[in-house]
Amino acid sequence: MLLEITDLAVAYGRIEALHGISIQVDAGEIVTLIGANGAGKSTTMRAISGLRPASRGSIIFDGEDITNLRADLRVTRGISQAPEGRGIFPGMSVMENLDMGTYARKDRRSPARDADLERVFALFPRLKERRTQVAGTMSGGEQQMLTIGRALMARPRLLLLDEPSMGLAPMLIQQIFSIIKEINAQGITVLVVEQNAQQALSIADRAYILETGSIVKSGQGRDMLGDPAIKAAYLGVA
Amino acid sequence: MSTPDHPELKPDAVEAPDSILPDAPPPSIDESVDLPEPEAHVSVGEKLLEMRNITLRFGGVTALDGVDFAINRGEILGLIGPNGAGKTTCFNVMTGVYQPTDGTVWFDGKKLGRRKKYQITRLGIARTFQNIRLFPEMSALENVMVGADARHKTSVPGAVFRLSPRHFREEREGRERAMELLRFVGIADLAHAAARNLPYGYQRRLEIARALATEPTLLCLDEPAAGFNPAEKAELMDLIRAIRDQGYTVLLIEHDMRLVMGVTDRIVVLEFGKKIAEGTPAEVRDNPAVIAAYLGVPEGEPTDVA
Amino acid sequence: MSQDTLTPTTAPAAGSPLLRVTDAIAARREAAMGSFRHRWGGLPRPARFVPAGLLLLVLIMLPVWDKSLRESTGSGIPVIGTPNTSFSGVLFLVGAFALCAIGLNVVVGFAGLLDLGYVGFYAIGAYTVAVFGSPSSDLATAYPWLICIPIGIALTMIAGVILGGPTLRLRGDYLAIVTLGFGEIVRLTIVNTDPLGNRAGISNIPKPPGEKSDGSKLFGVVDIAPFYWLILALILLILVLVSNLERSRVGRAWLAIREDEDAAELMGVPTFRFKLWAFAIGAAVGGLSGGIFASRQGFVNPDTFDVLTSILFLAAVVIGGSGNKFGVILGAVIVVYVPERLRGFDETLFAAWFVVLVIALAVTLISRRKTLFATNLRAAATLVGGVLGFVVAVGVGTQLHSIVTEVGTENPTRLLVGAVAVVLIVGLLLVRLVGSAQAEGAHAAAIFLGAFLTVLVGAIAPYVFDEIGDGIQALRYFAFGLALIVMSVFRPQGLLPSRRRATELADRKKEVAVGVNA
Amino acid sequence: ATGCSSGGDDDGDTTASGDKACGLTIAFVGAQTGGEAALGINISNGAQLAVDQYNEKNADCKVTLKKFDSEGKPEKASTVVPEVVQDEKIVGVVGPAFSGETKATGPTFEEAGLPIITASATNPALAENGWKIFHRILGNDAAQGPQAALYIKNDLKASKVYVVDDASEYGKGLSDIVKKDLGSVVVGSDTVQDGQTDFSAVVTKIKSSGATALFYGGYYDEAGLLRKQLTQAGGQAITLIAGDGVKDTKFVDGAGTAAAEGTIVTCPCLPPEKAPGTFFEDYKKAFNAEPSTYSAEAFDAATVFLDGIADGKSTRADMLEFVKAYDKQGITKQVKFDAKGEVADKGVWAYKFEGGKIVALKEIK
Amino acid sequence: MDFSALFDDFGQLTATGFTQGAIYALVALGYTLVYGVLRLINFAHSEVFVTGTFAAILTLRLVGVGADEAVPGTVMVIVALAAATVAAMAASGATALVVERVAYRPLRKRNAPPLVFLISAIGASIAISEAFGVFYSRDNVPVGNLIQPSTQFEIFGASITNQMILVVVAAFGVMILLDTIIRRTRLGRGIRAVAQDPDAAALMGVNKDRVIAWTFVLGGLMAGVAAVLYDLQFGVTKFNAGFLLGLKAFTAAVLGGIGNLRGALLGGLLLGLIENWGQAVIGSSWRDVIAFVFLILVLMFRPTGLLGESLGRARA
Ligand SMILES: Nc1ncnc2c1ncn2[C@@H]1O[C@H](COP(=O)(O)OP(=O)(O)OP(=O)(O)O)[C@@H](O)[C@H]1O
Ligand SMILES: Nc1ncnc2c1ncn2[C@@H]1O[C@H](COP(=O)(O)OP(=O)(O)OP(=O)(O)O)[C@@H](O)[C@H]1O
Ligand SMILES: [Mg+2]
Ligand SMILES: [Mg+2]
Repeated sequence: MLLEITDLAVAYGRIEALHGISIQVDAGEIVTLIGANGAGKSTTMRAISGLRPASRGSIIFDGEDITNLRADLRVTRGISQAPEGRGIFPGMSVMENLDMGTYARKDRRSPARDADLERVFALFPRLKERRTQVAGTMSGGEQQMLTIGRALMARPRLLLLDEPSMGLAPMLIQQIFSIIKEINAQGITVLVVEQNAQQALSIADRAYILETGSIVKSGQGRDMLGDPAIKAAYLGVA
Repeated sequence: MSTPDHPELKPDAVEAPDSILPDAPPPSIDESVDLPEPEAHVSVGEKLLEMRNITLRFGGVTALDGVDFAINRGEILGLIGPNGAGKTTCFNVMTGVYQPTDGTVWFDGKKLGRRKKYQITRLGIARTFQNIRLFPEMSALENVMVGADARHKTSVPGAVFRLSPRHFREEREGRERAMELLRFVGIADLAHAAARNLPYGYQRRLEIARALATEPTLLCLDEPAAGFNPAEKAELMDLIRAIRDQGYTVLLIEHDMRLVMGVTDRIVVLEFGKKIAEGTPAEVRDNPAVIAAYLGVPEGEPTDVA
Repeated sequence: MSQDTLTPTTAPAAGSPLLRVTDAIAARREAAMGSFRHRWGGLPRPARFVPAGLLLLVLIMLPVWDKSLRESTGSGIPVIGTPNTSFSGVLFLVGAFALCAIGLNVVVGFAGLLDLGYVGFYAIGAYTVAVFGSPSSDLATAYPWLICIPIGIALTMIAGVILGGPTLRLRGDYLAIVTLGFGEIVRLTIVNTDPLGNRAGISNIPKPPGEKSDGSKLFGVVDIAPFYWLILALILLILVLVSNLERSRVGRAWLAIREDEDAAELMGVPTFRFKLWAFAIGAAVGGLSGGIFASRQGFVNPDTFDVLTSILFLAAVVIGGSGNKFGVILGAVIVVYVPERLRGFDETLFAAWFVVLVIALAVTLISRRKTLFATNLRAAATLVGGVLGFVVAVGVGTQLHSIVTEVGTENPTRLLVGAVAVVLIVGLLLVRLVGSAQAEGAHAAAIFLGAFLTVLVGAIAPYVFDEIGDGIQALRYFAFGLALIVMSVFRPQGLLPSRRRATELADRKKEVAVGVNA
Repeated sequence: ATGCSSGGDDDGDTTASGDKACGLTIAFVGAQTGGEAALGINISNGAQLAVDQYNEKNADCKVTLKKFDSEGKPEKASTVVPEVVQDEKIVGVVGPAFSGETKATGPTFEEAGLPIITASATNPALAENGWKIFHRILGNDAAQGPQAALYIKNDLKASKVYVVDDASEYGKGLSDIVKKDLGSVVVGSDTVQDGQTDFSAVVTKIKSSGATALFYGGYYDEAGLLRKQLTQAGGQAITLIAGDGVKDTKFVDGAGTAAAEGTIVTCPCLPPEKAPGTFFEDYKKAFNAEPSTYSAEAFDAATVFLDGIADGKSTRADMLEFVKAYDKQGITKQVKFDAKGEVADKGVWAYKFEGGKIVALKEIK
Repeated sequence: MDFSALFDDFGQLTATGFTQGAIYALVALGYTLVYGVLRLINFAHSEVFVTGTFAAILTLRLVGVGADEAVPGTVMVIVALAAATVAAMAASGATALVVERVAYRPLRKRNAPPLVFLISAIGASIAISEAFGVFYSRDNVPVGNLIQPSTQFEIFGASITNQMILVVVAAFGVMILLDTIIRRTRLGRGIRAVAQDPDAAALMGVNKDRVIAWTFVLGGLMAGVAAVLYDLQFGVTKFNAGFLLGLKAFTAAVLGGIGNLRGALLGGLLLGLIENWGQAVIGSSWRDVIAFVFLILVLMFRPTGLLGESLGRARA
């Protein structure tokens, strides 16, 4: 088991957003987390990447308890998050942004880094074309690619994607999901949060459903797609 | 509460996505609220806003390139296009955030020209934002009252010394109207909660209420469904329809095709700052240019990224 | 993501043990305050007026009380009276600052505009009264006071508009430096302009009319109390007017501007015009305060209106609780009164400080809504622990005191360093302990530490500082600087935060550079 | 005056003589903290020394010196002074130290009838307010200015003089008088800012004006820096002449010994080493520093009141009368006040910085 | 108004203004660095600088360069200068670090509103400056005689002294170094990343606290260099010397576009020049008025300073 979350609670001030959730992610899996607005998906992601402290429970990554570890140290352990919305550095060029991805790597001057760069460029040719463009002037979709590419440059073992398809045009959405599969095929474990539940469930090995801060259901992705209750609530199929 | 035509809005149909306020009711639209009629009473179908040959350049980037389209009174017009096509920029031109490099915007028979942003709002264009921009520390009610204040006239000395009865009348009316609107979008129970503490979906509703409070003729919604799940989107569709039914004209930017196709009367498609198509949802859906640029092939090979 | 920077980190884990303690205390007091506010708001109107009226009465009576005590016992009001300076004079200065703080609060607290040059308006108000009112000014119009004050208000308002016009389009910190520059420009212009008296200043500034029953002037130079009452009355008046504004369309517009200027404009708020109004109103209040100040003093010179004064105005607003009218008055009290109070140190002050500490902690304990029994037990434990701590501390302090006295002032610096080291070590140990111990232990420890520290400092300080400067006075501003830091850390939201600010979290929303296209 | 016993006659071990007033207080009003504290402390130390010496001799009947900190600011002073005048034990005030605060608080002292002797506020206008309580134990700027001009003309024989002031009431007043008296030899003038450290623009202007002498009206802080930068800039040699505000060895700290060399200061004060008695050594011993500007004047001012107390003057009215009638040799001069409260002996001396020390040259006549 | 002074001495005024501007610029860098990262006017930076001036003076005394000694030999000058510089940089850097730890970090941890940082900073500024005043001296503190200024060459009627050359060359050198650090090194990238988006930076493995601390230290080190140059240039320091200089340096930073390193340089130099030219025309006592009026004029036309902001975020 790569990631094991037990009874995790997270609070914003006096408001508890997560009431003790438990999630497991095995190495090599794609796991998706779906739920309504404000259910606590992003909060979960932030807790895993260390941007929000846990008020209860534990997060164990690869056998090590990282519950109280600083965010930047988690990156060193191999957790990389592509945050919700625009998480790019708008004033840096595309190349500089990608280089930021290697910030915590020990081998950031080695050929391995160059190989990773090639891999990202292979996944997103558009980034290669625009490598000198200032990231802030890129379109929403390109920024999203950059966010994902940058997370990959960290050579993570666990990739956290928070709503990678938000605000993207329909055509790009399809692309993003095939890219996630591709990334996973290269051996990276992926935990993805999506509103586009249909697509997410169809690529995921397993899925968790989050409602108002608690896990209400979990299971195989394909099974969930067929679940009528889930269909009604999250797939918009009446 | 909810009317029979909108079964999705029954309280038990949706889970309340709310962990802060466990006993808050799920969002529901109270259509018994009678919104004040928009100011101009001209028959439906006449042109309300016209973008005439609008061009906008930022340095080297041409964000809008001779865009021409019109919004008719009383319709819901969809504005779609790939990322970076210039949709939000269109909103920004209409609301005075940007001055077009070339071309004119006509609204309600007047040129917008170099009017200030707040003057345009007072003319009757209101909007919401792609990234929510509420006044986070103010309560929901106050947020809406700020919108309503756009129509109020109490001067600063008047407010300091409280000499004129108008001040009291306006305060009372503004409050009542704001409550009404909150009821309309279904969050009246949260009127006194700070906007920042509202769940995401409610914040979007609050933005719509605030925009409506300015008594606009034209309401512009920028990706109101971003980050909503399909069930929530369906609910939003009903809200938008209800707004139109009250006599407002609506301009909608949205990437969710089910929502766009389901709710709009007409659609304008932009790509690279140019209009590439315009027509009914059905026409646009089948337009090969739109499919190539935007919709993509239903299930299949990756197309070039816009 | 940005959302996170908007959130409070009251969750555990972050920060040092000390921070954790202060956080815990703050959170608890917050809860107490919240419930206080709730209960207070729930009271019927008349019931709310009674304590307010009583407070006002006490405020009015302060100088009288001080005077009569002085006549009978030779020293002023214990604990709060100010040594080595006139109590009613200090009260007046506090009032003048409070008035400025109220005005500045309109600009900073309501409209969210950072103004570091507010003293410029204060100066313009003061100088208008001086130039128009004084027979010895170059203008020599010698208008009576009642005419000078309105002229002063009008001129400062105009100055506000003149400053605001070209600069209000600037954002945040750019506005701050420009306003700071404005304040300096005003001061230096006075310094360099002959008709304004240069640095020599202008004297013979008129005083308000009025006579006492014995025919002497009501507003004199020795008895400052009438000026204090005058400024108190003006504060009340301005408070009413400002509250009117706050609870109106204008107040809402200011808040909206503060929260998100672009969005406000797009919602139909003429942001520029309202910002200008905020500036003008703030300026007018500052001008009024300056005018009264000038006539109280009878003399003005530009040195009074330096950057530091501007900063103190701002400190009053922020420390008191930006956005809360009463908070900023409290801020003015702290900024003006505390350094004045520190002109002398005595046992009554220690004792009072200590009593306040114990009571505050007991109250916060009580306010935790537990069972009555447990609550009382805790409060009692705190009180007993506190008293014990005090006794021990006084014992140690007295002992040290006599040692110091015996050793004399041979090498006071070394003694001080030693003492500070001891306190630090004890303190660190206690804090470590507190980090893990139960809340009661924490309180007792905090009380002990606090009492120990104060008594110790009180015991040694006079001997040490006799050498360095002249008594504790010399350290006033050093202590004041430290106090600013401590207060910022301890209560970032201000002493009496506005309802909004109470919940407000670090709101450095990322300004979206242009427009609303985020 | 009757019963005017000199302090030296009284030995501490004898019982209090009947005509001494006991338990009285002399107040000092001036800066003790803040940016202006240095000068204020010079003065309060001088007064302190006088009081300490008095108490040593009269251990049975001590006088207290109470220091009131005005921070040199009129608004603080005008808050402090009502407190001073309300303390009935206070029969005399040394100070206020600066002209501004004196201007602001004069009416208050006047109303309370509390005699004040300032040892440092030299603005001439102060004596023109008709305050009966006002006394000044040193010559004012009006007395000093013409003498400074005289020295520049007669002794330095400078044909081109540049005049700079610091915009302060004192500095501007003094240099205006000098400018007027010098007339056409003045080739240019400028005003610098309080607290300024970079004088490059002024230096450039002075140099290119061809002046060989510079009169500076202001205090030693800025003067020292100006002097140093003037020297560093090279070019023609320029002699600096300044008023008493510069007469302080701290001037050398700013200028450096080399640059300070030869600087002339005028002062309506007697050279301290010329002071009779052991003032210089006593001061050094008591405060671990050499007496500085106005320390000796403050000593004299305090001595006036102490003499009054020794003479049994225990009310302000008596004290005021005593001060008005006072006529005795102090350490700086013969102390005697005229009707306006100005000291009668306004002898202005020229001093010169030599090897970092201030050396008296001569009395300017 | 006296334009003749400006024309007659234009060269000299320019040279001295440039020197003064170089010092402004060095101090301005500290403001700009911290502002760029934290969006915070570090009001205590002026005292960070003052600490450096004192450290340098005391070190000089320690190595035997007193105010009353003669100018030492060349080797000694270099040794003493190096020692003073190291000491000043260390002292300023340490002060900056302490200020960050004591006055800012606790506030950051509690997400205090920005205005509170300002007050805390002002508190730190008052406390440090008063500490020097109370515990050391309220008077001018002279610097040892280290360099005898002498004119090296004349250009356009301006005599350029060795001291001016030293100040300007050192200022530029240090600035180029800093610019390189920010642009080329990993720490620099970290600083820029935190400046643009602290949370995203954390997600890249950037230790925010360490980067912020380093930012303060870097600013402090610059201030240390500035302090030595200041000591050399003016030969004296004072407990409150930082106030006016800090104000000017901050003005310079804003003038150039706060958050922009090159802007700080440009702003500093420009301010030095404008002040000197302006003083020649309308008198030295208007010096600050000239500076601020110039600032206001510039901001009216370029609301984000001459070069705009860049360290933090370039426009999207
Ligand atoms: N910064 C914040 N301060 C206070 N409450 C917050 C904050 N961010 C989120 N919350 C609350 O925490 C809960 C969970 O929010 P979260 O962002 O994790 O939801 P989500 O599932 O990601 O929703 P979405 O689909 O909108 O992204 C919500 O109720 C939200 O209102
Ligand atoms: N202020 C600006 N400066 C420079 N370029 C800009 C600016 N604003 C927008 N652009 C560019 O204009 C183009 C149109 O942007 P716009 O935001 O209108 O797209 P959009 O259609 O709303 O896209 P999305 O679906 O991602 O919201 C983009 O290429 C963008 O980079
Ligand atoms: Mg989310
Ligand atoms: Mg858009």
